[in-house]
Amino acid sequence: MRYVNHEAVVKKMNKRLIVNGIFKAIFLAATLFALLVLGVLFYRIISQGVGYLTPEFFQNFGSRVPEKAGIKAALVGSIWLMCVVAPVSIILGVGTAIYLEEYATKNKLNNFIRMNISNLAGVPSVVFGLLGLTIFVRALALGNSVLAAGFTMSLLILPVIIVGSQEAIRAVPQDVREASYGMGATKWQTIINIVLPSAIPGIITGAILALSRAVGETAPLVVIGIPVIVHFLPDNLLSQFTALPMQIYDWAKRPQEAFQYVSSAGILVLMIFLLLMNSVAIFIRNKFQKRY
Amino acid sequence: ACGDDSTADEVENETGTEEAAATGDTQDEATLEGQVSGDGSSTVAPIMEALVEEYAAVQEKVKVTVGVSGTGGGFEKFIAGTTDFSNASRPIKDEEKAELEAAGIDYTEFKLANDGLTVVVSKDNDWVEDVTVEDLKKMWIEDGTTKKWSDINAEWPDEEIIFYSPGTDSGTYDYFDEVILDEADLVKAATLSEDDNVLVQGVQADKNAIGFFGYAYYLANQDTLKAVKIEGVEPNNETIESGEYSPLSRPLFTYVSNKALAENAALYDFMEYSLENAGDMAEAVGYVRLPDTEYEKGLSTLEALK
Amino acid sequence: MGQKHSADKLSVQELIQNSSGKKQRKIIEKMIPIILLLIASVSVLTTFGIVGTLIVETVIFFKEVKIPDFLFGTEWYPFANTEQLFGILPLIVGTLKVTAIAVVVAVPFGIASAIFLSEYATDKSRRIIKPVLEVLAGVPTIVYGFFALTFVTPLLQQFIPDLKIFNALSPGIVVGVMILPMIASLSEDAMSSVPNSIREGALAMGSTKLEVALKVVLPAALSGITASVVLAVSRAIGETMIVSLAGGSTPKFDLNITESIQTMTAYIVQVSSGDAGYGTTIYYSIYAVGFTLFLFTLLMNYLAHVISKKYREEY
Amino acid sequence: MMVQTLEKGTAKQMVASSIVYDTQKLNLWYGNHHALKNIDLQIKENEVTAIIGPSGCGKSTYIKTLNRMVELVPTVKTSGAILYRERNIFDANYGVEELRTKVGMVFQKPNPFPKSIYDNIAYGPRIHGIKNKKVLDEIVEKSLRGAAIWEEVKDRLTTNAYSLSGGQQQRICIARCLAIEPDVILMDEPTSALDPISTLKVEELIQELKQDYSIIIVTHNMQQAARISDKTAFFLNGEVVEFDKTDVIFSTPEDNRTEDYISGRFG
Amino acid sequence: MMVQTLEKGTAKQMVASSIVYDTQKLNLWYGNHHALKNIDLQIKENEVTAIIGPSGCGKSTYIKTLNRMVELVPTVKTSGAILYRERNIFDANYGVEELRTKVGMVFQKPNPFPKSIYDNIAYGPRIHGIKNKKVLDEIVEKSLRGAAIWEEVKDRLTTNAYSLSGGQQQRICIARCLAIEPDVILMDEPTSALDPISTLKVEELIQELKQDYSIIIVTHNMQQAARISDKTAFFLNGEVVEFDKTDVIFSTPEDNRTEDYISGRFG
Ligand SMILES: Nc1ncnc2c1ncn2[C@@H]1O[C@H](COP(=O)(O)OP(=O)(O)OP(=O)(O)O)[C@@H](O)[C@H]1O
Ligand SMILES: Nc1ncnc2c1ncn2[C@@H]1O[C@H](COP(=O)(O)OP(=O)(O)OP(=O)(O)O)[C@@H](O)[C@H]1O
Ligand SMILES: [Mg+2]
Ligand SMILES: [Mg+2]
Ligand SMILES: O=P([O-])([O-])[O-]
Repeated sequence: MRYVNHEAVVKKMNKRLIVNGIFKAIFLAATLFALLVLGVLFYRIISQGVGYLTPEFFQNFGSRVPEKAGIKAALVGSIWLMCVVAPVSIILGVGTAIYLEEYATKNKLNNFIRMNISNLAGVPSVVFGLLGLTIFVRALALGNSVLAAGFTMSLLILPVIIVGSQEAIRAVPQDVREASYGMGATKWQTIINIVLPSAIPGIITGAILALSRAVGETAPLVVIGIPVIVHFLPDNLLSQFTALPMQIYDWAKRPQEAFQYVSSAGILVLMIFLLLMNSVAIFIRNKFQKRY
Repeated sequence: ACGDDSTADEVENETGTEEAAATGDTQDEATLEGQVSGDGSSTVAPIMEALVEEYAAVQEKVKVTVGVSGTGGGFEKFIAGTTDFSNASRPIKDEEKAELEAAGIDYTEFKLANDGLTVVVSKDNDWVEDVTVEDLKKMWIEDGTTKKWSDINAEWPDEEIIFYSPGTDSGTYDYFDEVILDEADLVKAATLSEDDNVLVQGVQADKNAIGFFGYAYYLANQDTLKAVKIEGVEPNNETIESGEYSPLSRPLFTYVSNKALAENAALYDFMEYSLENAGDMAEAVGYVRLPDTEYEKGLSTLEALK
Repeated sequence: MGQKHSADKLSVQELIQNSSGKKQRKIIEKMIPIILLLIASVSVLTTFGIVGTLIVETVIFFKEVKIPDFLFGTEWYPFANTEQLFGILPLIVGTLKVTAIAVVVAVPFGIASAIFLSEYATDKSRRIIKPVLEVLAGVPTIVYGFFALTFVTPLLQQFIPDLKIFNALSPGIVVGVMILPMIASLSEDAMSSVPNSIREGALAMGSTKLEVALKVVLPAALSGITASVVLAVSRAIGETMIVSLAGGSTPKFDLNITESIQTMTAYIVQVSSGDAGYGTTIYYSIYAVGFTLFLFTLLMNYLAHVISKKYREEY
Repeated sequence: MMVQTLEKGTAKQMVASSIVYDTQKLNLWYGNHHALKNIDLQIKENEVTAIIGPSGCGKSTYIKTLNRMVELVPTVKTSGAILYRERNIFDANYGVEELRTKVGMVFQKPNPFPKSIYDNIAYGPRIHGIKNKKVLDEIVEKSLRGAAIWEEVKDRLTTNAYSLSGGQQQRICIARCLAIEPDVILMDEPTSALDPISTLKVEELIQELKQDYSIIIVTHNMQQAARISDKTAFFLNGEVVEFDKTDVIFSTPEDNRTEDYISGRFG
Repeated sequence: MMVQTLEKGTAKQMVASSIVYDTQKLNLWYGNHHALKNIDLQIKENEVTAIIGPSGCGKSTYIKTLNRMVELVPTVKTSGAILYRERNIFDANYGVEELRTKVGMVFQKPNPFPKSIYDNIAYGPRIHGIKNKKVLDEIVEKSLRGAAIWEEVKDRLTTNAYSLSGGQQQRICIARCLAIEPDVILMDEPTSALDPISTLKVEELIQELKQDYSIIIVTHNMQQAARISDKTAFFLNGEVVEFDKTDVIFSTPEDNRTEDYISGRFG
C-alpha cells in the first residue's frame, strides 16, 4: 500500500520551489533593509554635515550662531572622558576577569559575582546615570566633572569589558599555563608573563568596542547633568566639561534649521571618532591573531 | 531672522575691537584665571550663552559654565551652594529667599534685560491673530475637558488644541501661571519642556498648536512661528520696553552670591563684563535692552561688592 | 664529565637560590588574589549601588505618594501646582508603545535576516553583511534619535498627515532598527548552532531550503531566538535618547501612536535636564520611575536567561 | 530475488529496466582535489550494494553524489553522468528536491530532528503535501514498523527523538526515510556510531528492507559488507577498483589491491 | 654508570643518596575516582625510568603528582608521601614553586610560549630572578645546545617559537626545561605528537640527557620504552603491577598482566 504519491509530489515540487524563491527574496530584502537604513543614515548625515566640517569647526567652541559653532570643547571633553574611562574600566574589567577565570573557585560568592555581572549588562544606561548622579556627583561631591562622568561610564561598560576579557583569557590554552607552572613559576608570574600577553589582543579589541560604546552614550551624561555651554577645555579631572554626544544632543534640539546641519557635522565627528577606534580594534585583532 | 543676524554681526565686531583693546593695554585683566559657574533660567540662557561666548574670547583662562535648569532649578543649586550666580526670569520667591538665608548665602539681584513672554502659533495657523487674557484662560486652565479651538471662538476650527508650555521649573511657567492663570492648574494635555527649543519645534510643526515662551525664541524663529497679539498689542521692542505689551512683559535677572563676588575675581570680572554688555547681547539675541541707567546702577552696586 | 656538569648545574640553581625578591614574590602571591577579589567586588558594589540608591530615594518618594496611586494611577501629572499626580501607567504605556512598535519592526526583519544569513547566504555575502550589522549596532543612540526626529518623522508625515512631530511611531520604528542587529546576530548564532547534519537530514528528504529553515532549523533554534527577542525587548525598554528626542514629553494613558508620548526613560531625562532640585517630589519621582524601569529590564533579562537555560536545545 | 539471477552482460534492454543508477564516467572535484575519477557503476533494483575502501577514497563523496547532496559543498565540480531511472540527475531541469524524494538517505551519525518522534516521521509526508491526520498516523506507524522500532516507541510518540538511545535514533532516521516511500535508500556508514547490539539490529533491518528498496551502503566494516550486501564495490583513491557480487569480491577478487585491502594489509 | 651497578636491596644508607624520588603508599583521587592506588616506587639518579600502561591507567596522573602539577585539578586529593631528595613534597611548607624549579617537565604536545625562541628559554631563569643579559645569553645558548637544537635556531632566536616545526618545538620545550638546570626531568609522552624523524631526534636527545639528569618518561610506545629506558614501571588501573630493569620487564616479566600487555594482548 502506498501513501505517498510521487507523481503528485513531483507536480507540487515546482510550486514549493517558487515559494522558496519568493521567501529567499523576502529574506534577502529584509537583510538589505538594515543595509538600506544604514545607507540612508550615513548619506543624510554626510550630505548635511560635511559642509560644516571645516577646520574652524574643530577650533571653535559652541556658539549660538550656527556658522560659528564648533566642536572643540566636546571633542576634547570626550577625549578627556576616555582618559578616565579607559584605565578605570580596563583595570576593573581585566582584574575582575582574571579573578573569575584564574582564581575564583566555584563557591557561592563567585557564582553571585558572575550572575551579577550578567545582570549588570542588562541595566539601561539611564539607570547608570541615576547611580552616577547620586553617588559620584552628589554623595562624593565630584560635581559634573570629568571624573564623575568617567566613573559612571566606566561602570556602564564594565560588564562588557569583563565578559570580553574572560573570553580572551579563556582562549589561552591550558598547556602553556602548565608549561609555566612546570618551570616553577608562581600563579601571578604565569598570569603576567604568559596568560595576559596572549590574551591582550582579545582584551584590547573587546575593550575598544566597549569604549566606543561609552563615547556615544548620552543618557547618563544628561542625567548627571553635563553642561553644554562650555567655552573652555578641561585642565584637570575635576573640571567641568562637555562631550560629543551632549553637544550633538544640544544642537539637535535647537529649532533653527542650520543647527541640524551643525548637529550632523557633530555626528560625523563622533562617527569618525568611533570608526578610528574600531579600526584600531580590527588592526589589533588582525595583527596579533592567535599563534598557537 | 535676517535683521537679527546683522545685529549679531555688529556685536561680534564690537567685541572684536574690545578684545584687541583689552589685550593691548591691561595686562592683568588678560591673565585672569578661575572658574565661574551659574545656572538657571532658560529664558536668560540665550543672553548668557552669548555673554559666555564673547567673554571666552576676552578672558581665555576663565572658565564659565552656565547650566540651563530653569529658574527654579537654578535656585535649587544656588541654595545648595554649587553655583556662583543664578539666572531668573522672575523675581526670587520668598521661600527661596528664606532658604538662601538659612543656607547663609547673601546675594544681590541684577537686572539684565526685558523679555516679552510671547504666545505663539504655527505660521500655518490662519485663524488666530489676537486673543484676550480671558481667551488664554479658557484655553490653558485645566477643567477636565478636551479643548477645541471652536470652544474659544466659534469661528475657529473644530480641532483639538495642542499645547506646549515651558516646564514647571521655569520662571516663564511661573510667570504665565501667575499673571494669566491666577495659579490655577495648566491643562494636563500640554507638552511641558524645560527646553524652549522643543516647544518651538512642537508648535511650528502643528497648525493646531499653541505655546508660549520668551520673546527671544520667538524672534529667532519668526519664519515659522506667528506671535499672537494680546488684547490687540503685538510684542515688539517698543511695546515691551514701554510696558504696553501687558501683562506679559517682564524683566530678566541674575542673582549673584556676594561672598563669591568678593572671593572670586573671575566672577567679579565676568559679572562686570555681563552688565557692560548685557544690553547689546540682549538685543542681539532678541530681547529688549534696559535703559542705560539701569546697567550703570547695576555696575555701581557691583563695584561696592568687590 | 659528570663532575663538570654538576658544577655547571650549581651555577643556575645557585643563581636562583641567591636571587633576591623571593620573599617579595611570596607576598605578591598572597596579595594578588585579595586585590583582584576587591576589584571584582566593584561590579557587585555597582549593583548594590544601583539597587541601593534606587530603593532609598524611592522609599522617600513613597512617603509622599501612595504606592497604589503610583502603581495604578492613570495620570502622570507631576508638574501640577495644585495636585500632583504620579500614576506611572501612562509612562509604562508610553514605553510599551515604543517597545511594541520596535518589536513589530525588529522581529520580522531580524529573524528574516538571521534566516538569510544562516541558511541562504554564501560565505562571502555573510562576511560583508555581518560587519555592516555590527556597524548598525554600534551607531550611538543619539544619532538614531536625531535620525528619527529629522528624517523618519518628516518622512512618515508624508503618509500620515495626522502624525505629530513628537509621536510614538517614529521612535518606535527607529528603536526597532536599533535592536534589529541584536536579534539578527543572536538568532543567527542560535540557528548556526543547529548542527549541519540535521539540515542535511531534511534536505535529503527533498525539502526545499525554506522548509528546512522554517520547519527544522527555526523550531530547533527557537529558545535561542526567543531569548534574543527578549533581550532586545529589554534593550528597547531601556532605550533613552531616541525616545527623548523624537517621542515627546506628554505621558498619556491611551493607545494612540501618532501623538506625543512619554516613556519612563524620557521622563528621567526630562527631569534631569530640567534638574528639579534636590528634595522635591519630582526629584524623587525619577528614582521611582528608574526603579520601575530597572525591575522591568531585570525581569526581561532573567526571562532571557531562563529561556536559554531551561529550554536548551537537545541536539 | 529475480534480479539477482540475471547474468552479467544480458541484453541491454532487459537490464535497463532493473537498473536504478547508471553512473557513467563520473568525475568530481573539490576545488582542485580530484576526489572521484571516471566512475562507472550500475546499481540494480532490490539489491544491497556495499561500497568499501580505505578512509578518504571517496565513498561518502560518491554516495552523496547520487542524491546530489555533495553539491552543498560550494567548490564541487562534476563531469560525466549519473542516470537515475534513465534520467541524468545532472540535467539542468532535474530538480534536486524531486530526486531526493525518491532517494532517501541515512547518515553516519544519527541525525533526527529535534522534534517529537511522531513529527520526525511525519516530516517528510507533511512537506510533500500530506496533511490528513489519519493518513499521517498510518504512515508513521508503518514506517516505524518498517524500521523495526514501533514496539519500542509506540507509547511515547510525542517525546523528543533525542531522548532515545543512539541505535534507536538511527532507526528513527531510517523510519523517517521510509515515510516518504523512497525508491532507493543511501546509507553512509549507518552503524559506525552505534554499539554492537544496535548495529546488529540495524543490519537485520537492512536485510528486510532490501525486499522493497534498493539500498546502497557505505561501510568501513568488511564483515558487515560481507554479511549484508549482494554486490560490493571497492573504491581506492577515487577510483572503482573492482565491482562484483559480494561473495566473488570476498573470495576471489580479481585485483591484487582488493585482495590486499580485504585481507587487512592496508586501510 | 656507577649507579646502575648497584644491586637491589643494598644497605639503605647507600641507596638513599642515589634515590631521587621515593613514592610511599601514594593514593590519589579525582573527586571520588580513585586514580592512583598505593603506589610504591623508587626512582634513582641518572637513570631513565619509563612508565608504561594502557590508556587511563594513571601514568600522566602519577608523573604530574611528582611535581604536584596534578593539584591544578581542584578536586584532587592525595594520601601517602612522595619523598623528593628525602623531603616529602606534600609537606605544608614545601613550596611547589621550589619543587618545580628542581623538577622540569616536558609535555605531550609541544607547548612553547607564544614568544620568541630566546624568551622561551630565558623565561625560567628570568622568573627566578636572573636578569643579567650576559648570563641569560649564556644560559640560552647552553640550553639550546643541550637540547640539540642550537644549530637549527641560532640565527633566528628572535622569531616566534610557533614558527618552528613540531619536533623543533618539542626540543625548544626541552631546552626551556634545561635552562633552569633541573635535577629531574619529567616527560609525559614527549614524542606522541611528533613524526617519526622528530621522534628519533628526541629519543637520541633523551639518551644524552640521562648523563646529567634523572629522567622519568611516560610513553605508550613500548618499543620506545625498551629503546631508551633503564627501568620500566608497568601501571594498570592505577596500580604498579611491576617495576624492574627494562630488559627484565621486556624479556621475563614476573606478572602475567605485564606479559599480556607487552605482547599486545590488550591496551
Ligand atoms: N568538503 C570537502 N572539501 C574538500 N575536500 C573534501 C571534502 N570532503 C571530502 N574531501 C576530500 O575528498 C576525499 C574523499 O573524501 P570522502 O569523505 O568521500 O572519503 P571517504 O571514503 O568517505 O572516507 P571516510 O571513510 O573517512 O569517510 C578525501 O580526500 C577528502 O579529504
Ligand atoms: N582532571 C581529571 N578529573 C577527573 N578524572 C581524571 C582527570 N584526569 C584524569 N582522570 C582520570 O584518571 C584516570 C587516569 O588518568 P591519566 O590521565 O593519568 O591516564 P593515562 O594513563 O595518562 O592515560 P593516557 O595514556 O590516555 O594519557 C583516568 O580514568 C582518567 O579518566
Ligand atoms: Mg565517509
Ligand atoms: Mg596521559
Ligand atoms: O527657564 P525659565 O526662564 O523659563 O525659568
